[in-house]
Amino acid sequence: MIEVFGLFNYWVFAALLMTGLYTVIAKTNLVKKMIGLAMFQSAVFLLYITMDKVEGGTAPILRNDVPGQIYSNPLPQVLILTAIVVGIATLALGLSIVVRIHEAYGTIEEDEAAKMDRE
Amino acid sequence: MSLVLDSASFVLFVIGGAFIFTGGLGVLRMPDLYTRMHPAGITDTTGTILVLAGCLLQADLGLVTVKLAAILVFLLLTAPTAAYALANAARLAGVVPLRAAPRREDAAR
Amino acid sequence: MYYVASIAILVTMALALARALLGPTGYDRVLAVNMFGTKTVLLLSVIALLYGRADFLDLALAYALINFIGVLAVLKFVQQHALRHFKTNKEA
Amino acid sequence: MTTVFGIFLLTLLLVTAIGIVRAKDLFVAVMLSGIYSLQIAAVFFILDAADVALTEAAVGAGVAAVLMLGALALVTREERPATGPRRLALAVVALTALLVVYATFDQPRLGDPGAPVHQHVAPWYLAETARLIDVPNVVTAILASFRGYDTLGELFVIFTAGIGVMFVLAVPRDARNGEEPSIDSAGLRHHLIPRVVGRLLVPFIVLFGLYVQFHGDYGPGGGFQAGALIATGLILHALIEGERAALRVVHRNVLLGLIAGGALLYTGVGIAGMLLGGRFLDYSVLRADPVAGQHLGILLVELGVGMTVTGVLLTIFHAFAARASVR
Repeated sequence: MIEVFGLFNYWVFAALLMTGLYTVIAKTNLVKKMIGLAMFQSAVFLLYITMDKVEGGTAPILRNDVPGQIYSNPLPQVLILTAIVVGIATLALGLSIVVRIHEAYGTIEEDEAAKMDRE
Repeated sequence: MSLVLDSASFVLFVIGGAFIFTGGLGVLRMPDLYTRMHPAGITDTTGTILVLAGCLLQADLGLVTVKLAAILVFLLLTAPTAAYALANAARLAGVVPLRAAPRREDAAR
Repeated sequence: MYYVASIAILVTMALALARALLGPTGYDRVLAVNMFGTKTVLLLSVIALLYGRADFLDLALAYALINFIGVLAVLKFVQQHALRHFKTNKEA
Repeated sequence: MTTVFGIFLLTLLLVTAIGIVRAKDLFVAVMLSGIYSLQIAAVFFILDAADVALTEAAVGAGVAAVLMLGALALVTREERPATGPRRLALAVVALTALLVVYATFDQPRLGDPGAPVHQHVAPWYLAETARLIDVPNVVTAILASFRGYDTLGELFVIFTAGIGVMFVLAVPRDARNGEEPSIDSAGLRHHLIPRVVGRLLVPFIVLFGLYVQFHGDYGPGGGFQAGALIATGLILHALIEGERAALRVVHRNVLLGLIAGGALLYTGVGIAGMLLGGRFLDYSVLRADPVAGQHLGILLVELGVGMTVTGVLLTIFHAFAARASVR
């Protein structure tokens, strides 16, 4: 089982990463771009959390009642835990800039705003 | 004793799972929003009660029981509230129930 | 034993996701999101017991407490929209 | 068996992601993002990352949806049909995808105990936490003590993002006070059922947030999750009673105090360690017994994190809401 599906998580990571990248490149709508960026970010979260899993392990909260318990790796979890909250704060900052762009240009399409700049 | 508890929670899980599955099917198959809310409500109440009751029988008495009971109570409080808010929002936005709409095309988005 | 419940929940999640993708109105999707949320609560509780780490029920509890706030936000969003529409209609 | 559950959920996750990208209506995209967050939290939980799943739950279920809808209320909801460089984008994405997938074949298989990640410092953390810090939750121990410097940096990123949103969306004082209270800011007062249930639940959410804050050493939890949960509870209050009433309960200055106070508390604990003869963020010197010092340091530092996160998330919410009422 593990042999066949051992890489599946990484492939899903790659697919999510590419979906996010495509959204950021191809879509002109700025809110959509922000959503794509968040998706790209969560793909990276998935990569890190996939790496922390140890076969037969449990979450790294020590328990004294089971001797010889294997624990999953806590380090990637620490990195991602903080990154999720940082992610929402930066998403909010990005959205607030989108709101200001909408107030100034009346549109949230990137190319329309750029065209107005040129005129 | 544990055999009785195990088989009781197994039965609860099976019935609860059946309710949840039927509700999911209903949400997919029902013709419009307001009818779909009904099967969704089944999964949110009956299915939840049965599955969490099955969990409760398995858990050791103590903090775990309290937490499971709290989950049950909060779900039973919030799910109908969410349904109310959803129906209100849809009505306010002009989603017309199927029978009330003169023609299907008129049902606004 | 836990597998019966988990599989039923997972299949229902897939059905709810299908409804969320099919629409047709935005509110069908809200309904699907809300239903997906309660199914996640159940799945997390069942898996916490399956793993034998019942202290992880905190997660299911968190979802049970705050999952419906999204729907309230939708109601507020629609209300603002309707109000603005009403205002502009009156001015016109 | 749970591996199969994970694979099933990941497949659903992919379908959802494609649905988000294809959605023309941004409201629909936001709703699908909600499902996406639920799925990824379940996947994190199955992959043994309970703390991360709790963070995703606390942030994704309430704050993220409210924030995105708050932003959508200020911009147009429909996405114009794309005219972007689609061919070029697809080509770039396909090329990058090939590279990334090629690279995954060098990755260790899921759950392989011999993977390089598990050989470096992680075993040391797992082995030494009980002796040096004596809290069961190793994630909290690393977050607050072993790698407290990193967390301080992350906290200042959140701090800066909060300040940034405040500057970008600032509303002039006269515009805020001059206008008569519109129904926009009256919230959902006239909806009886949400009002009753919401009022009942707000204290429970805040209480649960406090439990997560102070129980974080023993179970999944800590300042980040607690901050998000408490902020969600107060946002629920604001949704029901309207922003004005909410700001009367928790004043803007209180929020500013929370943001700055949390960051100051964290830094202050670090400097206190220096003054007592240790290094920056070395908690062992705070008390006579090094382990007790660690406990005190972690408690204070997590409290600082919780304060700043609560303050920043609430400030962001109010910034978006205030912008809507002046338009």
